[in-house]
Amino acid sequence: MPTLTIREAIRLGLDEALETDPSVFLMGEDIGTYGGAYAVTAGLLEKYGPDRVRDTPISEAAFIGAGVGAAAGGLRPIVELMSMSFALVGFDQIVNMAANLRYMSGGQIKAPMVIRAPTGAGMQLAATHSQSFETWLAEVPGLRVVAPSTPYDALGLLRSSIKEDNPVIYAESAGLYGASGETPAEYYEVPIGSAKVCRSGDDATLISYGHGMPILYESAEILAARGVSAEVIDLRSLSPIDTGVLVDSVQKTGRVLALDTARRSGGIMAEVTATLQEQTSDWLDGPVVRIGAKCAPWPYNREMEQGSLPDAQDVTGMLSATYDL
Amino acid sequence: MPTLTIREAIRLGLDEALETDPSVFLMGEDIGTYGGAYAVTAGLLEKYGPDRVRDTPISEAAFIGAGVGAAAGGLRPIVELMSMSFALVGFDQIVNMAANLRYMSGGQIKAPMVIRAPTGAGMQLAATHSQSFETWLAEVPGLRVVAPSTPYDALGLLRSSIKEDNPVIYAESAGLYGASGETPAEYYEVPIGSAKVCRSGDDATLISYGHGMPILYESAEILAARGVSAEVIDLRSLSPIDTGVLVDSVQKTGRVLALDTARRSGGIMAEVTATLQEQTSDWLDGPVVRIGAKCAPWPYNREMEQGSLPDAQDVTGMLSATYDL
Amino acid sequence: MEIQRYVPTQLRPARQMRADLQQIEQASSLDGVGELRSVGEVSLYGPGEKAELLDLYRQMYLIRRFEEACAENYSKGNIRGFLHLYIGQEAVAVGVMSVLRPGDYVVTHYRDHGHALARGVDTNRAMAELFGRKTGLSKGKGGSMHLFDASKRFMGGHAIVGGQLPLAAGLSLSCTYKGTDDIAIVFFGDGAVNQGTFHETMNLAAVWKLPLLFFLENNFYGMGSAIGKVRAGGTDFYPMAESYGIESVLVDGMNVLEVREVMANAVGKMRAGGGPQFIEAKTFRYVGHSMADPARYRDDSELAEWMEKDPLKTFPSLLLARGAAVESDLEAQRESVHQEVSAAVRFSEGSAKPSPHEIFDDVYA
Amino acid sequence: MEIQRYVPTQLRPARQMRADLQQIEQASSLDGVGELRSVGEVSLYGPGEKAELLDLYRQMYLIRRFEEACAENYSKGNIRGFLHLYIGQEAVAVGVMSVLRPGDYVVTHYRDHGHALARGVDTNRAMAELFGRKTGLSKGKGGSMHLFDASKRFMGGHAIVGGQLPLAAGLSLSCTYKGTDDIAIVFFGDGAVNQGTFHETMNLAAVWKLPLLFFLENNFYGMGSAIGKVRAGGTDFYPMAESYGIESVLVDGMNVLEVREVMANAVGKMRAGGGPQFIEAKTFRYVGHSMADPARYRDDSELAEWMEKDPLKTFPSLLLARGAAVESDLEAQRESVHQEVSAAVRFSEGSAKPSPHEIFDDVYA
Ligand SMILES: Cc1ncc(C[n+]2csc(CCOP(=O)(O)OP(=O)(O)O)c2C)c(N)n1
Ligand SMILES: Cc1ncc(C[n+]2csc(CCOP(=O)(O)OP(=O)(O)O)c2C)c(N)n1
Ligand SMILES: [Mg+2]
Ligand SMILES: [Mg+2]
Repeated sequence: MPTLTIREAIRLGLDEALETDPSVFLMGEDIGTYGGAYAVTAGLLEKYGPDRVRDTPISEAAFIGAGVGAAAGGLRPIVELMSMSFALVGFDQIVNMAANLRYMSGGQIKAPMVIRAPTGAGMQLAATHSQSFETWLAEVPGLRVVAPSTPYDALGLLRSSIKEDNPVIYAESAGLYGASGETPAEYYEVPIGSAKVCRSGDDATLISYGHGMPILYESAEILAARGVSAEVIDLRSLSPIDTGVLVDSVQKTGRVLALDTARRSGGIMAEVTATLQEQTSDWLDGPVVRIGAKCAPWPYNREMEQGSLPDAQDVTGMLSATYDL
Repeated sequence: MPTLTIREAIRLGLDEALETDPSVFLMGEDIGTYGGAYAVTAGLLEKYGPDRVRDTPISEAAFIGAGVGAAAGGLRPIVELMSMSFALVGFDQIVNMAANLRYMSGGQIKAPMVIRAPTGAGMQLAATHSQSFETWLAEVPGLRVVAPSTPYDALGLLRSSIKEDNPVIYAESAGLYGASGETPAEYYEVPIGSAKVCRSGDDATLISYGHGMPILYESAEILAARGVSAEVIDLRSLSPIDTGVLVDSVQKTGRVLALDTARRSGGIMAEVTATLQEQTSDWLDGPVVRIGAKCAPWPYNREMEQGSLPDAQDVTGMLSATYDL
Repeated sequence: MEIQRYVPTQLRPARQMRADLQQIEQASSLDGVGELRSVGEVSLYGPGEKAELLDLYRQMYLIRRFEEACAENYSKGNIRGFLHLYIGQEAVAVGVMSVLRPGDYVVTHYRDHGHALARGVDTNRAMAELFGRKTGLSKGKGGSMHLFDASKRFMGGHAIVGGQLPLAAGLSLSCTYKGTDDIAIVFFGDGAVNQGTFHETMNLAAVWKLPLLFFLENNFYGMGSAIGKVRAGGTDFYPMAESYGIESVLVDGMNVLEVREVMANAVGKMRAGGGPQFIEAKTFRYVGHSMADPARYRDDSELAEWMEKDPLKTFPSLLLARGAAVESDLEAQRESVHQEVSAAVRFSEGSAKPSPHEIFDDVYA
Repeated sequence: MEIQRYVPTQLRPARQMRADLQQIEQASSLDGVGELRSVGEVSLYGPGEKAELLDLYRQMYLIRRFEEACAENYSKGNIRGFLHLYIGQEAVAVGVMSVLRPGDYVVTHYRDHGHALARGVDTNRAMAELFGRKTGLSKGKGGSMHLFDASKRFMGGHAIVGGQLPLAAGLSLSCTYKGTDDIAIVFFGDGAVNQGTFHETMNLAAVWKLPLLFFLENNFYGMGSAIGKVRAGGTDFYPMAESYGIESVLVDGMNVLEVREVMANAVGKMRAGGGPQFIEAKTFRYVGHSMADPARYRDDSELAEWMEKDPLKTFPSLLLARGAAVESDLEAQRESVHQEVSAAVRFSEGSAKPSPHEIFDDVYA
């Protein structure tokens, strides 16, 4: 199996869609001539030309909304935002337009579009550039939200997202673009709404997504060394959440920890926690453990930023404290 | 004690602040000549003139940001949004500017401003006009968020909000403007961050805020008739949440239900649920019960809208189902 | 602040564009539009055109009567939420739509009944939507502010001021992307010009040469705010389009034939690949912003002045004066409209309400 | 798409505004600015002005050298995150700030080192911020994109394109609200013009007659996008200010004296209550958008053309030619700058890093 980075897997998915589906086109700031802020779209302008790989002005509201309109007009736009943090200037177009259009029209209109954006902290970009708004968008009915943590899922989820008839937020962990892994040469898809058990275990369930996954793998190793067998689950999809897989696991292990690399309070892991305590309370040995980043804006300084992010010590420490593991 | 509506209590608080603090001024769409979309500011332009009661263009991003700037320049602006739903077009200015300014400047700048906005569903305004984004804003470090449900709290919280040195989101339940209640003639404040036990009881804790409170009162009556004594708590402040009061109550009752009139998934009650299951799991007789609106965009049709909103039957039903009450 | 009043002589007379227009008509395909004539030449109608002119009257009258029925049913509690009436502005919607083809996309804001009806949306289903019924255009989910009829390419009805502009840009992009000469038109008000999306969309449309027609209905007020109070640079907006390299024109929004002519010109250029166009119509809403607004912020005399130009008076007078219709023609139209609107109300009253379990339908495709 | 190149003759020569300027100078209080002279008249300096001119040179040189040190320390890993250099644009910041008073507010975007230094922010603390140290202006929390010094009314350093414009409007409002004749100035790039906040803030400032100076640094590229590709209506932006009723002017951003003169004119009008002004400076960044950008999207020849106008070459030549300085004067400035920058690097290296528990400081007042 070929080994790809996440960046390459996404590029492959885009390339393939442009190649096979004439209704697919890309839009975004500097995705063409410049090749993309994170070089995801490098080479695609040369291959498909400026009608299908469209450099936009720095007008997120306008081009996100234009994406919705193009989708409503029968196309399948893929919109890149330079950062999930910049979604805010176009939030109305995502939340009020993309998400609500179908409902307000009584189901007459569909808007099959994908909004891709790098997300998360860890690169010292400070308060305005390190946020993870996919967790807010995951709460919005009408949207789908996915977030791959491996090249395999990146490609598989991108294929499903492009085929999906609803607007999809495709959140790319900025720190994981260079992560590599095997990716089958044969065509496959990863369905939206399916979590993945990445490592099975009996003693505790560890849940995260995106940039949180490497932390869970490291934690599972540490726990294994202590004789604790952890089941590691990648949500992959934040909307819908694959509650079934989570509940099954917790019913087996009786212990669960949900980790977010975005701030701890609110967000997707509050939802996961609230859901699990409700659906698995009879199986749980203690409260659901929720871990996340410190609740402050993101600082620039490296030590503070790293100090704000959760790590494997936090995971294993909290598990021992709560479940005596 | 004089009886006021919430609308009047807010107007009184604004009037008082304009009267006593020259650095206070109001900005917003149609708050002057028109008197405000919900008539909250009626009469204030006539009294204080156009420099202090400023009608703005329909440019939420610009005038929210201008509010932050004016606050950073030493004033105390109070910005009205016609609807919390319109916060979205200015979300970047709230989340990235108002909230982060102090942190990014290493504490050099403060931005004492209040953003007031009617919020919530129930008036048949459909998908784009019925949302409750205060629950998102409550997650943002750097902001304070309050939401009164009585005239007493409306005035007391408004006073605290105007005095507060941090940006405050002041969420006004659109359905409660006409609700009336006693308001002391003597000066008082309601501190930000303090929940209120509105009715004490021993068998179950019911938590909500804003428009959810009337539903809880009705539920408590129904429960009382059944011999179940419910403690009813109004969060009043969504950021910070007064966790202490909630935990104390749950430790006493062992049963808890958190109700939101915004959609059930995500939001502030996911956070409350996640926190309570963590901090009170040893006292709880079952999972925290979480109730909210149906997870769909808000429909226009009255029956559907009412069907989407939670009611006292949902509360009492869920309590019986979970705790056998 | 002094508010500049609209002075009719500021208009660039539509007739000056005649030469232009004829060229364009030859170059492009204005299907079903027929040869356009300006007001002064109405008497030169041919047999088909007489019916067309009468139809313009019928449509304007339909909108007026439909909305009067809306107001009535709002008072009765059959219609709720926010209801924004278009009364006074009918000549705009009717003039505009008479030029469009079925393949064109129409996008507008919450003051949308007039646009919907002029676009040919079913009267029954439009009214039923306002009543919140299952038979409504949006199955009762959208209400007055969110009328949609995808089969007519009528793409809403949008309630966030300025929010509809980017959507329309995307629709217009889909037209050129697919190689058609269809266009998109987006309506917005003088207040919406102050939203950032207006500016961003103007630039995007110009840079990408999108076939997007920006149609500003300048009715001098955004809710209770007179233009001069919230907008720098005077009460004329169309000159600012030039700073985006977008051709723009001002038209008398009370004159359905002028609107039609100016539209035909603009649309012709767009179909020929000329990129976006901007039209500003001066018009006036006779009633408050919404049913909650008694419109105390403006003078009765201002309203009275505008009502003298009421298209439902001036246009039929013109038709009579020029011999394009006789009184009984007009009366027949009115009669048929009354029946249509009454039928729509009855249809709506008689339609089932959606059942609560339908809340979850139409969230996802 | 053809990209229009900047042609110096398009400039409205600053000198044409001399008469204007003198009137204004009498009417308002340009504290500490002294009598302004245009390039051709530099030889007429008085004794105090010679020092002032030398100081302009020193400041431009300080910015250049400071940023070279930044680049160096970025390679060493002492500075991280996004680092945007101002090299090439120094004449703008220095010319602008020389006209401002301590009470004026300065707001800018992420390419902020030049503005900060020209505003007189402490070099040590600016560099320490880039190093993420506790002694940094923002205690290491802000980094390169978020320099702040409230004591100098230098209000950031903002990293969301266009986001700083409304903030500056509010600051300028606070000036008039308090009855002072202080002003606010906001810097932004050609790319930022495409954000809705630009448009909204222009209108707001004009409607409210705010003392807000919109200063556009048009360096022809927004990241990798040449203006012509993302902006309709040509490469000149200043004419569009007219559609908001805002007076605007174009200036050669490579000429510190012209910038200074144009600024003094605009600021004078603003202090006299004239409302907002708009200045567009044509300039060029010599390096990539950020350290990650090799700037492959533009020609070396384009860069070479601009470097011929490098203010760090042309301005000292002028001073020498006009007898305003001798070579040793310049050398002394350079020497002192080298020491200042080395000291700033040493200061930063020697400064403590913030401790992790400080994460929670400064979230709330
Ligand atoms: C972003 C946003 N802000 C405010 C509103 C509330 N609002 C609805 S319509 C309106 C006035 C719009 O005026 P204009 O664009 O002139 O259109 P008109 O109503 O005159 O047709 C306002 C302020 C809104 N719907 N969306
Ligand atoms: C809302 C938003 N979108 C995109 C970006 C990413 N970005 C940062 S700088 C920049 C280019 C800005 O160009 P310009 O305004 O011309 O300023 P210059 O960098 O040339 O000084 C872009 C696209 C951002 N920071 N914020
Ligand atoms: Mg209007
Ligand atoms: Mg630039």
